[in-house]
Amino acid sequence: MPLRQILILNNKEITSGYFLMKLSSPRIAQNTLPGQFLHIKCSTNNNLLLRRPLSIHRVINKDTIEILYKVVGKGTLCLSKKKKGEKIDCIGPLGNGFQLPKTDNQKHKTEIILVAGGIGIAPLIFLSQELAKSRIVAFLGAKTKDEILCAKELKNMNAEIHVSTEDGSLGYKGLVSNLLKNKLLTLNSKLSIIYACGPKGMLKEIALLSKEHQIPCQVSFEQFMGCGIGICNACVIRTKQGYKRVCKDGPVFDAEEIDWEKI
Amino acid sequence: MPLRQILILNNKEITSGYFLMKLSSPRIAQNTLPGQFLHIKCSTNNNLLLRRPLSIHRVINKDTIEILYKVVGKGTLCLSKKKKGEKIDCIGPLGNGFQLPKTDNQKHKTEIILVAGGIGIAPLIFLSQELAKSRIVAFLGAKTKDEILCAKELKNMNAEIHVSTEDGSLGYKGLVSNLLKNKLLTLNSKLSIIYACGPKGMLKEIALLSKEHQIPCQVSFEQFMGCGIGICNACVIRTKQGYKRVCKDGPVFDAEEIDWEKI
Amino acid sequence: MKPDISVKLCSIKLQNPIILASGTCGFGEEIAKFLNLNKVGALITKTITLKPKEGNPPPRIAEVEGGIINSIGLENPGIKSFVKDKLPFLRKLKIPFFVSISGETEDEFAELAKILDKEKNISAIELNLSCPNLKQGKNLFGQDPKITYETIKKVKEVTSIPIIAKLTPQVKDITEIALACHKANCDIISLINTIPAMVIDLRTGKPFLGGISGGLSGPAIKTVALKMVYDVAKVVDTPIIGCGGIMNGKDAVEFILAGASAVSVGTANLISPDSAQKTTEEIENYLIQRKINSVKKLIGKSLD
Amino acid sequence: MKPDISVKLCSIKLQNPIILASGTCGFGEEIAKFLNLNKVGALITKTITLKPKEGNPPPRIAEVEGGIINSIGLENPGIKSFVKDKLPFLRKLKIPFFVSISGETEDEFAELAKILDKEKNISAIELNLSCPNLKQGKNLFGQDPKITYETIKKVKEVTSIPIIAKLTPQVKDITEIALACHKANCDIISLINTIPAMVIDLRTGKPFLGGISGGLSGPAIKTVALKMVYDVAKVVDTPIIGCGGIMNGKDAVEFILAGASAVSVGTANLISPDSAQKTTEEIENYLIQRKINSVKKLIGKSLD
Ligand SMILES: Cc1cc2nc3c(=O)[nH]c(=O)nc-3n(C[C@H](O)[C@H](O)[C@H](O)COP(=O)(O)OP(=O)(O)OC[C@H]3O[C@@H](n4cnc5c(N)ncnc54)[C@H](O)[C@@H]3O)c2cc1C
Ligand SMILES: Cc1cc2nc3c(=O)[nH]c(=O)nc-3n(C[C@H](O)[C@H](O)[C@H](O)COP(=O)(O)OP(=O)(O)OC[C@H]3O[C@@H](n4cnc5c(N)ncnc54)[C@H](O)[C@@H]3O)c2cc1C
Ligand SMILES: Cc1cc2nc3c(=O)[nH]c(=O)nc-3n(C[C@H](O)[C@H](O)[C@H](O)COP(=O)(O)O)c2cc1C
Ligand SMILES: Cc1cc2nc3c(=O)[nH]c(=O)nc-3n(C[C@H](O)[C@H](O)[C@H](O)COP(=O)(O)O)c2cc1C
Ligand code: FES
Ligand code: FES
Repeated sequence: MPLRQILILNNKEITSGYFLMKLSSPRIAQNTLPGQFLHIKCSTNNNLLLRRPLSIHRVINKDTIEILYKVVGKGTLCLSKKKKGEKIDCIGPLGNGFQLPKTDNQKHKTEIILVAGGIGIAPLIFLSQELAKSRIVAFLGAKTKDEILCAKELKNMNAEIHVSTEDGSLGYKGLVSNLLKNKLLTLNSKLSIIYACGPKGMLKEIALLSKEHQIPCQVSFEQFMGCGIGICNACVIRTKQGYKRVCKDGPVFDAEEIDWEKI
Repeated sequence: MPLRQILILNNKEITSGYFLMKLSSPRIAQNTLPGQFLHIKCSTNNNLLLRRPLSIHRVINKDTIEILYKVVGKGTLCLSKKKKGEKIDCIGPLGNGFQLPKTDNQKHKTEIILVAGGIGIAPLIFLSQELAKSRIVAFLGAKTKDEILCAKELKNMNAEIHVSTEDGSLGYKGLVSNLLKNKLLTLNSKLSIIYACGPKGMLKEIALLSKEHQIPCQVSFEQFMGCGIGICNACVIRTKQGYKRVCKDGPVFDAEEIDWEKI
Repeated sequence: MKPDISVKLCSIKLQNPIILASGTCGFGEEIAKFLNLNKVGALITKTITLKPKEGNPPPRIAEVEGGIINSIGLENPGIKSFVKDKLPFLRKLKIPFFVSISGETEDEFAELAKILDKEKNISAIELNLSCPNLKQGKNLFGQDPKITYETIKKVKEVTSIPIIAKLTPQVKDITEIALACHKANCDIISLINTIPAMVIDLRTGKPFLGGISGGLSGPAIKTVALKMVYDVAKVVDTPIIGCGGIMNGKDAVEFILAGASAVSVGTANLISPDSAQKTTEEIENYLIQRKINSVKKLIGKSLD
Repeated sequence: MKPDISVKLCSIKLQNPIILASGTCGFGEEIAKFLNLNKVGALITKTITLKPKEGNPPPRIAEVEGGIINSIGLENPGIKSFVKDKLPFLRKLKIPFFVSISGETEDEFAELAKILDKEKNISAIELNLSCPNLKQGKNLFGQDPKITYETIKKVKEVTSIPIIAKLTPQVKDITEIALACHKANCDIISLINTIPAMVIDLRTGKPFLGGISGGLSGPAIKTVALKMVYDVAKVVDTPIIGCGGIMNGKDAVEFILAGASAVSVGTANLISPDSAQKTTEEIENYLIQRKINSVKKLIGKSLD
C-alpha cells in the first residue's frame, strides 16, 4: 500500500471548531471499510512530527471521501488551516473497521444501534451508509446542542434519532449512555447490534449495558498513536488477552474483548 | 531601548535572490548611525531560534528605513516571504557604526573610499547618505554583474564608481581588492579614508592595502550571532587586544585593531 | 554514473548504509506493506527478551519539541515466539537482519544468544545495553564499562554470530564504554539509544506517560548523538552504526562524516514508513552532486 | 486578585521564580537596556574563573533543530576584574544576584569563594560543576559524586554565602550527584547545564564550531532536563533551580510541578532579552486561570 499525497477538495467549518474535509482519492474511496482511518501528516514542522488518525467519515462516490474532525490541539489546528487545492500526506485506510452483518438478509433483520459521543459520530456515518438496508437507531450525545452533528444525514437515511446533551440544550439532559439505558428497556429486538464510538468512559458504560442486555457490541477506540500501522506498539489498550494495538488490531474491538476494569 | 514589532511597508526582490525591505519605524529612523544593524526574528519556528543581523541600508525619511539582503539560508528565506503589512520583531539599532569625519569641513576635505564585496554594499549606502558632502569613490565587487547593486544610487550621489566582477561580466575582471590596489596607485589624496564591508578575505586584503598606503580604514564584519546585544560572547573576532564582540564592540572596527593573522 | 553506496559492517555487506532501528520496524511484516524491505541496508528487530513482556501502561508516546518520547517498555512476545512466529518472515528477506536482545543479567544475554546461534540467516545480534541490570540495582548494562565488557564476552563465548553493542547515551563518558566494547572484541558498536526524558501534562499536573518517563528520540537528539559517534570514532576502529534523529540524507551524511559506517533510522520510520527509501536516495544525490563515487570515502572524514 | 508568585530558595526570597541563567545575561549591564532587571527573580552572572579566560575560537554558536549549540569556552575577565568592574553595577540592583564560579581544582573553587566572601550583597555563589577537573583528566567535577561532595565542602568551609551546585546532565545517574550535594549541605541545586553536542558543516565536511563541539540548549533539551529535575526532587529536599529549554510560562510551570522552586532561563534571553518578563506574566496568568493563589502550591506537585 503506497503513501499518497492527497488533494483537498474542500475544508470547511461546519460548526464552531468542527471541520469537514473533502478529499479526492479513488484508491481510498474504493478500498475502505467503515471504522477505518487515515493517518495524516498535518504539518512538516518538527514540533508536530507524528501523524494524526482520523476516521473515514463518508464515502461520497468512487473518487471522493470525507473526514469530519474537531480542532483539539496543534495537529487538528494545522489541518483546519489547509486550503482547497493543497495536498496532504495520508497513509491509509488503516485498521480493521466494524464487523457488519454478512448477508443482505442479516442486514435486513438486524436493528443497528449507533451510539456516538461527540466527535465519535465521525465513523458512524460511513457505517450507516453501508447499513442502509437495516433499521438504524442512533443515539447522539454531546456537551451542547451545537455539537450534535450529522442528525440531518441520519434522518435522511431514515434512522430513528435520540439526542442527549450534557447541558440539556437539546433532547435528553445528561449522558448519552444514560439515555441509551432508558431506551434499551423499551427497545426489544432479538437481532440488535450496538456500534459505539466516543470517549473511553462512555464506551465503558455502553459495554456494561450491552452485556446486561446481551446485545453484541463493537466499540471504536481513540488512543494517541505513533506509527498507525502496527510497528511501534504505542497505541495499545488492555484486552482480556493482554495489550492490543488500537491501530492494527483495532480501532474497533468487540466490547467483550476489552478489559474494562483496567481502562 | 524597547523591542518593537515593526511594520513592513514593502519587500521586493530587486534582482535574483536579493531583497529590499522597507520598514516603518520612526524610532529607528531617527536614532541610527551608518554601520548599525537590526537583529531580526525571521520566524517563530523552533528550528530558527536565533535572530539575524541585517544592516540599516538606507534612511528614507524620519519614519522609514530600508534593509537590503541576500537570501543565503533559512532565516533570509523566511524573511523574503514576509508580506507588506506584516510585522516583524526587530531589536535595534545595534552596534557601533562607522566613525565619520567630525566636522563639515573635514567631510568636505576627505575623500571617501568605499569598498563593497557583494552584499557588503548594504550599510555603505546609508554611510554615503551621511557623507554627501564628501567626494566618494566607490569600489563595487561581486561574482557577476547581476550582483553589482546600488550603482545607480551611488551615481545619483555623484560618486565615482569602479566595478569588478569575478567572471568579468562587468568592469574589471577579478577581485575588488585587486581593482582597488591598481587604483590606489593613481589616487592621491592626503585625506582619504576607506570604509569596507564584505567577506573576511576581502577585508584582509583591503586592510593590508590601507596599511601600505597609510590610509585610515574601517571594516565592518559579519559573524554568526547569538544575542546581538553583547551578552553571550558568541560573535567574537580576534583583535590585537584579544577577542572582541562584533555585535557590541563592532560590527565596525579600525582595520588596525584586528589581528589579521589569526582570522 | 551512479555512486557506490554499499558499505561493510565487519564482515556484513550492506547494499546501502540505511538500517531500520530496533523497535521502529517491528519484525518487518507490517512495515513491508509500505516499504520494499529488500531495498534497505538492513533491519534490526524489536528487542526480544527471554520471557514475553507486556510493556508499560499507555499512553506510551508523547510528541515534544523536535522529537517524541516513548515508553513502550520493551513489549515483545519473548524469544520462543520470536523464533517460531517472526523469524520465518525475516529469513525470506534478501537483506541482512539483526536481532536485538536484552536480558536482566549477563547470563540471560548469553542464554538468548545461544538460542539464536542455532538459527540460520541471522547476520548479527544487537545487544540492547540500555536496560537495567537487575544484579546492579537500577544501573543499565551500558553504563558500566566492566559490565559492558563482561556481557559482550559472555555472549561471544556462546555464538559466532557477529555482535553489535547498542549503547545508551546516559553515561559519564561514552568513550569509556566504547573502549570496553573494543576490548571485548565486539564486532560493531551502535549508538545512541534514546535519552531519558519526560513530559508533564499541564491539565492534570502529572506525568503524561503511563510509564512516567520515557526515551527521547528524533531531531532533538541528533547533535548529541553525532557528538557521541564522533567521540567514539576517535578512540576505536570498531565499525559504528550511527543513530539518533536521522530524518534525511543530510543527517545521515553528517553521521557518516563523524565516523559511522552505517546509520539506523528510528523515529523517521514511525512518521513515514518509507522514509528509509527517501533517505537512501538523498545520500545518493548528495554523492552525485559532490561527484563522490563511493559513500565509503565519507566515513570518518570529519576526523581527519 | 493577583496570585502570589514569590518563592524562596533556602533563605533567599525571590519576587518571582524566573532567574536569568549563567552565561546568558552577561553581568547584567547590557541586558538591562532591554529588560527591567529589578522585575526578575534573580540573576546569575556569567561564570568567573581565577584568571581571565579568552574562550574558544569562533564560530561559537550554531543553530540546530529546537536549540542552539554554544562553545563560548567560559570567556570571562577573571575574578579580579569582575570584582572591580562588574560587581558595582550588580550591587545597585534591587534583586538578588548569584555569582557563578568555576575552578580547575577543588581548591580553586574555594579560593574564588573566599574572594567573593569578602564582597557585600552577593546572595549566593553558583558552582559551575560542568567543567573539567584538571586533576582527574577529562572528567567534569559534576560527574563524580565524591568530587562534587568535596568541592562543595571546601567551598562551604570558606564562606557563609549560600551555595548553589549547578549540575551537568552528562552523568550516569543525576540522583547520585544530587545526593552528594545534599550530604555536603549544599543550599540549592541548579540543573541542568547544556548537553554536549556538535554539528558537522556539510559544505566543508568538518565540525562547524571553532571549539569542535559545544553544549546544546533550548527547547530540544527541555524534556531531558525536566526528567532530571523530577528525579532529583524525588531524592533530596534541597531547593532546586530548574533549567533547560524554558521558553514560556507553561514550560516554567512544568519544571515547578516537577519539583523546582525556581527556574532559570538561558537561551530564551539570547533570543529576546525581555523574555523573562513575558515568562513571568505567563506564569501569573496560568495561576489566575486555574484560580491558584500561590505558585508555591505547584512546587513538586507532580510527585504526589
Ligand atoms: C482511530 C482513530 C480515529 C479517529 N477519528 C477521528 C475523527 O474522525 N475525527 C476527530 O476529530 N478525531 C478523531 N480521532 C481523534 C484525533 O486523532 C485526535 O483528536 C487528534 O489526533 C488530536 O490531535 P491534535 O494535534 O489536534 O491534538 P494534540 O495536541 O495531539 O492533543 C491531543 C491530545 O494528545 C495528548 N497529548 C499528546 N502529547 C502530549 C504531550 N506531550 N503532553 C500532554 N498531552 C499530550 C493529550 O491528551 C491531548 O489532549 C480519532 C482517533 C483515533 C485513534
Ligand atoms: C552586523 C551584520 C550586518 C549584516 N548585514 C547584512 C545585510 O545588510 N544584508 C545581508 O544580506 N546580510 C547581512 N549580514 C549577513 C546576514 O546576517 C546573514 O547572511 C544571515 O544571518 C544569514 O542567515 P540565514 O538564516 O539566511 O542563513 P543561515 O542558514 O544561518 O546560514 C548562514 C551561515 O550560517 C552558518 N551556520 C549557522 N549554523 C550552522 C550550522 N548549524 N551548520 C552549518 N552552518 C551553520 C553557515 O556558515 C551558513 O552559511 C550581516 C551580518 C552582520 C553580522
Ligand atoms: C517507539 C520506539 C521504540 C523503540 N524500541 C527500541 C527497542 O526495542 N530496542 C532498542 O534497542 N531501541 C529501541 N528504540 C530506540 C531506537 O532504536 C533508536 O535508538 C532511537 O529511537 C534513536 O533514533 P531516532 O532518533 O532515529 O529515533 C525505540 C525507539 C522508538 C521511538
Ligand atoms: C551562550 C551560552 C553561554 C552559557 N554560559 C554558561 C556559563 O558561563 N556558566 C554556566 O553555568 N552555564 C552557562 N550556560 C548554560 C545555561 O546557563 C543553561 O544552563 C543552559 O543554557 C540550559 O538552559 P536553556 O535551555 O534555557 O538555555 C550557557 C548557555 C548558553 C546558551
Ligand atoms: S501506533 Fe504504532 S503500533 Fe499502533
Ligand atoms: S552575539 Fe551575543 S555577544 Fe555578540
